[in-house]
Amino acid sequence: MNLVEEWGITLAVFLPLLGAIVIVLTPKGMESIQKVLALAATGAALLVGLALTFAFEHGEPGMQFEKSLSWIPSIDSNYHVGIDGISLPLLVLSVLVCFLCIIYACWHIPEPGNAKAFLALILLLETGMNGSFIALDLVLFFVFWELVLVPMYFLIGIWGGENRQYASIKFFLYTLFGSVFMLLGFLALYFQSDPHTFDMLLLQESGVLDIPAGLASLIFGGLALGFAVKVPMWPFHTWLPDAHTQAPTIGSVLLAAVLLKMGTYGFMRIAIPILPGPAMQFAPVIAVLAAIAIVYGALCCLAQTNLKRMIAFSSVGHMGFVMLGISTMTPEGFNAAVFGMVAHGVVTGMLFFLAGSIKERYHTYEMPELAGMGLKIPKMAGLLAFCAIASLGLPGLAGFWGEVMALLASYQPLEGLDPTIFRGAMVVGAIGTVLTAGYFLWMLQRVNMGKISEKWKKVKLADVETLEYAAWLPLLALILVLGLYPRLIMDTTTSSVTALTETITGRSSGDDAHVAQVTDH
Amino acid sequence: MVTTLATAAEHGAEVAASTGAPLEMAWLIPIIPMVSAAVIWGVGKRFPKKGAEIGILAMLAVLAGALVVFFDTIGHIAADEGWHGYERAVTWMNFGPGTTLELGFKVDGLAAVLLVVVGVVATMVHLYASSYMHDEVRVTHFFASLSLFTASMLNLVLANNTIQMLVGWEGMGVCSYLLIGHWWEKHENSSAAIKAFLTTRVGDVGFMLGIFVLFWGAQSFNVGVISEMATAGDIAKGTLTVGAILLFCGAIGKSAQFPLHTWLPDAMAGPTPVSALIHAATMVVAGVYLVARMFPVFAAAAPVALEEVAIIGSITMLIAALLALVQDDLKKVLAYSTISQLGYMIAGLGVHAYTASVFHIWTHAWFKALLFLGAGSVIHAVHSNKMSDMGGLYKKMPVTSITYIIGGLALAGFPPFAGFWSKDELVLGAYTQAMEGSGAAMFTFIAMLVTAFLTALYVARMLALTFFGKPKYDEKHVHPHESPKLMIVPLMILAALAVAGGWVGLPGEMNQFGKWVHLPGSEHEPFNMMIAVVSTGAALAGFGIGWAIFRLGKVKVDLQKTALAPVYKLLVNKYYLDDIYWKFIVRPVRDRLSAAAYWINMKVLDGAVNAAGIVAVKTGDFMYRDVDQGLIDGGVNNLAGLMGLAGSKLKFWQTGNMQRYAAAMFLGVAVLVGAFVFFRI
Amino acid sequence: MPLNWVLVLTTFLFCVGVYGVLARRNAVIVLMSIEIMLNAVNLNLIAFNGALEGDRLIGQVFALFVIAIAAAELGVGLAIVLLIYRNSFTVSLDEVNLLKW
Amino acid sequence: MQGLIFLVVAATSGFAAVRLVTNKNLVHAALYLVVTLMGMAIIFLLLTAEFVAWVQVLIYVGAVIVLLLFGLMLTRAQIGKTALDRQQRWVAGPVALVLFGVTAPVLWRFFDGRTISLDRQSGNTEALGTEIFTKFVLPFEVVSVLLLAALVGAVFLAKKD
Repeated sequence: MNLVEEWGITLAVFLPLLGAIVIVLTPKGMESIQKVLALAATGAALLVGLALTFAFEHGEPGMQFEKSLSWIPSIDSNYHVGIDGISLPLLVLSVLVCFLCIIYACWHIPEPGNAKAFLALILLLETGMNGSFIALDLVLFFVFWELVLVPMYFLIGIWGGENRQYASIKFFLYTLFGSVFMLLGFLALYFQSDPHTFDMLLLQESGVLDIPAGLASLIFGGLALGFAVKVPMWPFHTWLPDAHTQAPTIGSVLLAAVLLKMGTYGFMRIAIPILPGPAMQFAPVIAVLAAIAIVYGALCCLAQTNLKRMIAFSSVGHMGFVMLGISTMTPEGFNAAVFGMVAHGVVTGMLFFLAGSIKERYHTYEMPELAGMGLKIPKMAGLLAFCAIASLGLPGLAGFWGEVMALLASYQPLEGLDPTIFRGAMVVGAIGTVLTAGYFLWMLQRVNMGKISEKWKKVKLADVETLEYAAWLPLLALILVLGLYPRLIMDTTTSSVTALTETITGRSSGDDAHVAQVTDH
Repeated sequence: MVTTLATAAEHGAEVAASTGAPLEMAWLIPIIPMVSAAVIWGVGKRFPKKGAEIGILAMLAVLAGALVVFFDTIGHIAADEGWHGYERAVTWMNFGPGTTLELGFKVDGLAAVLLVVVGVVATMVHLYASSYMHDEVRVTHFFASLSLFTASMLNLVLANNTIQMLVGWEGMGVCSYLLIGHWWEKHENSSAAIKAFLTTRVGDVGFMLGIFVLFWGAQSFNVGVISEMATAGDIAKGTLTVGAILLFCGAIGKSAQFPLHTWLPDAMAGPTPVSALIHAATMVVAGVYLVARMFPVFAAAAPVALEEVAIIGSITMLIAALLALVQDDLKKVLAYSTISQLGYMIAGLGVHAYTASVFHIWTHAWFKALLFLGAGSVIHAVHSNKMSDMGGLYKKMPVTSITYIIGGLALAGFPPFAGFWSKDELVLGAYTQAMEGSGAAMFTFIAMLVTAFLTALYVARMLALTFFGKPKYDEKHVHPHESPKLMIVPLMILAALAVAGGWVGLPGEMNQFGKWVHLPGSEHEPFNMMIAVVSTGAALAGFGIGWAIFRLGKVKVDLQKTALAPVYKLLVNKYYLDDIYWKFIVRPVRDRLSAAAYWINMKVLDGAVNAAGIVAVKTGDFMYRDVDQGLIDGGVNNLAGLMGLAGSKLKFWQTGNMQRYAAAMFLGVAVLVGAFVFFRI
Repeated sequence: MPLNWVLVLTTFLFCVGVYGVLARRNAVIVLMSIEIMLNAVNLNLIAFNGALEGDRLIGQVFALFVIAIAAAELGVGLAIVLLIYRNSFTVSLDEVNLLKW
Repeated sequence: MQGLIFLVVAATSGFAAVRLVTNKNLVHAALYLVVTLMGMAIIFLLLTAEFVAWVQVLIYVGAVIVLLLFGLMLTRAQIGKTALDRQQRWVAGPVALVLFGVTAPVLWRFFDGRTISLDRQSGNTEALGTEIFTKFVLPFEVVSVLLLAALVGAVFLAKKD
């Protein structure tokens, strides 16, 4: 256990990298060996993640398994890592989804092949993603954050769909554009703090208390822009449908399940606790944008005929719920956000898997051509229906709690925020749930139901295969388990998000009475 | 926090004080069908009847459990007048530091009555369906969904908190969706399923928001806590009113009240057993149950919230009864009749007739389930839904006919059938309130009497057209015969209940039901002979006129040719509500608004991104080609030339020539250095 | 010797190199121009090394490194030019537009 | 005296550099490069950097020029008077002038009054060697690896497959 506590999170991050290096060293063409290596690396990371979960003191608000090693002494940047109740679920989600993606890759490597490069890039991607969730140093965070871009760029650009060049460059430049502002924000934080530091926890405690309000808002704006592009918040979302649609199945799954969460995580780990004052100022804006995103995403989904693109747009709406939860600044809202992130990762990741497997069979994402899938491949259709229903927020399945808690929290945002705006956002978001149900049901009607089109009547298609089941069953089980037993996540997060809210109230007003009121529901 | 937790604790202690063993196990009742649903989905296909037998077994277990719980409950009630019920809960999760959500169950008279209703009807429907659906496609899925539906309904009934109710509520919604769309090869059926889900979901938004409002008012999801605080006046009246009205929106959707009632007739696209179970006896009364469960909130929010409830219910019962008059589809007659009867229950709650409304749930379940199953038997025999294809079936299928007629008479409200007793109490409740000077109650009272008349009228029409007169079906090809035993037996059991089910609520000291389901503050009115006579008179008049028109042919009325033609047209078109929703809400949102949003996405937002990218990439070239070469060096010869130049140059902005890029770079460096030094930025 | 003199010379040489890089179409000449720019930089390093009056010779060490790297760069650069020439029979930069996408 | 030599050499190499980038004959351009580089070597000597100066002569005037001439010959560029300009003069000229116009005054103003001390009597090769092989030994090794890599890369690129 000591190994886990001391080096667990480091292992979770760098085991995949090690795997990637080993895979690169293997000769070309030995696909099965490369697959086994990739499975071993991600599986080891998953085991470490599970061990961490068991070693973790659930219910403790602070950082655990902290580790700080000197890294770049000249700017006082350290290899400082640690996890708390907010990062643990995301880390576990990341290692799990990566492992399942590798299983799926064993079933099928997309065109134009080259398993070696494909697997190595996924492993590299996993390192970046895991690293982002554990970094407690801004420079370290930034390195991991940017590390994610490169493999994803190649995954889209090489193994993507017809329009992959455009999508990959757009993805890369857009996110890079956002991270430039984020980096400027980091540098500003460094120079404004006294003593100069990149350490998130130090910055949170004492770092930037006395900076002028205008500058603080500016810094927050920069950070928020960087994170918002990644989330993506409306109106910075336009890279997402293209990237999702063009990416290979595994790329879409990882994008949806983990990458988007880095943005929302950034808000909760960096932007809000370090700059709570500006966060309170910006919260109504975020809430309004989130409400817009919910309805807007749903409307755009209604306009789609392409299955995968529709799922991509649904992410805009779902991340809107997450952002709505964050904007309330209450423990309920933050809980909703973390839960929503995990649920969205599981459900939408699963939907992308399904879309990919459907494409493997039908060679198209166009819904009219898929009609009658329920007759052709009933198991696949059943899974699609299950995931669609989970995604539209049916109670008892994973998608529900994030949405309902976000809406619940926005009825009563943190003291100091204007409840009227948030209640308006709540109503709009609630209407969004109807639209969400609408597009998913119409999708099911067009895809699953109806009669089989002439083109496919005579063709025999394979239903869900064993390896696909292997990759999907954990996710399907999670959808159900999270829906029925939400404590699985809540017990871990609640104390941490409560501490987060206390940071905000303690820092933005400096008044202890507020803290007492907020916690005293 | 401290106060509310203490309240919850006291509350729990109080209700837990007087308990017996059977009640402690009540939580198992919803678990049984849930497990059975999972089993059917998993391995049901391998069974000889494709999973039906598992469902039936589970339902029998549910029924047994429900009866045990029921009798235990009434035993408690008999022993102790002030018994509030039994409640147990575990923590489901903590939303935040002080916001706890429980997973629990609560058994009191109301829940016990509903348990019996669900248990009996579900069992009958399963038995019936195992024969009715025998040769159909996807039988396994059918029975799994039925089981899951039953689990959701039972969960709703037993839930001790609002969120758990929402879970059951939405679970029923999705099962209803799956079952309405059972024959989804046909587009109409899947569309009806979607319509049902979305329409009720509109109401659910209100329900959900109502839960939130009440939660922040009471700091609890617990039904008991909310009710107590509402009654004690611990929640602001404004909050209560908003919360109650929002909750009622949920009931409007689920119980198919005006203006969201339009989904229920379309839901008849599903198999008939589904209509009997879900769209007559159980799911659609969930809205009524919700209002009854949260009645202290509504009562505390009176008069606004309650009057709204009464008026909506009254409008619904009237317009639906009128619609039932002109339907040709047997199931649609029953569907509108269901809407109308639900209006009765809702309006009854609105006029404080709490016990009477729940009593009507109880009686309505028996005769309406009976009518639907009977209709299924008829449809099975003549292979058509339309009454214009039936007639004279009395001789061919006597058992179905007799049971059906019993159901019809119970629906029309003739003594001593079940429907009479509950309807009479409802009318009496409205009358009492009206006499106290409530305008809304007066409206309700009149609406109830008119509806009683109309109900009897369409029942007469339905019975006459279906079972009497000359056969209208194609006698060469269709040979109606009595249905198999498995379908007949449930009919007979339900018929017995439709006759005798109301006798538990006989007026006066005999009234057991009033003791089972009782809410302090909504007292039971003593029997009033005048009201009973008036309402029975209305029903008799309606039935007489109907029988005269449709059976005996004494009065010839051709609605389409008299002055009533516009009315007829209005009714046939269902008040154009469907058209309005379709044309002004669904189509604009689904097709146009979404297209507009997508257009904005692609042209404005995405366009801006792309434009920014292009501009950034090509500014350097623009400076050279168009400013330097185009304007200064080349000069502008004429406007047309400029246009052409611009067009052609725009195309070649990007030359890929690295020297030009390098030039731009060096120039940039020079400019930056200059700026830094000379302007000391 | 005044530092200014040397600085003006190096700036001049550097700008001449820039001009050559930008204006000439022959890749080999462009490479020569780059050498001139590098040399200007070297001269700068040495001049500052002298002007800053330290005991150490860091500027000269850097100049040596620059020379070494310039040699490497030139080797690779010429190899690329040869490669381009072999593929397209030209070394004119206006006919080489690999950066266009 | 040193100032005078500097001015003369500077003028010569500056002129040669300008001719290099403007003349039309490729071989002449290479010869002008020799002049420029030799001038630079002389200035290095003037500034008491004799080791660097000799390295300059050996590597640049010796090796690099030869390499460039080989390059010219191997690419069979038109040797003789051909239009070597890209008609880009009007971009390149202003850019270079602006760069000079901006940078030179800035440097002049900032470093006005500083002088380069030329009073070292003995050679400094030993000091330079000490510097490289003590403080800069790692970069030195890295550079050697770089050279090796460049060598391999150049061979790989230029070899005919």
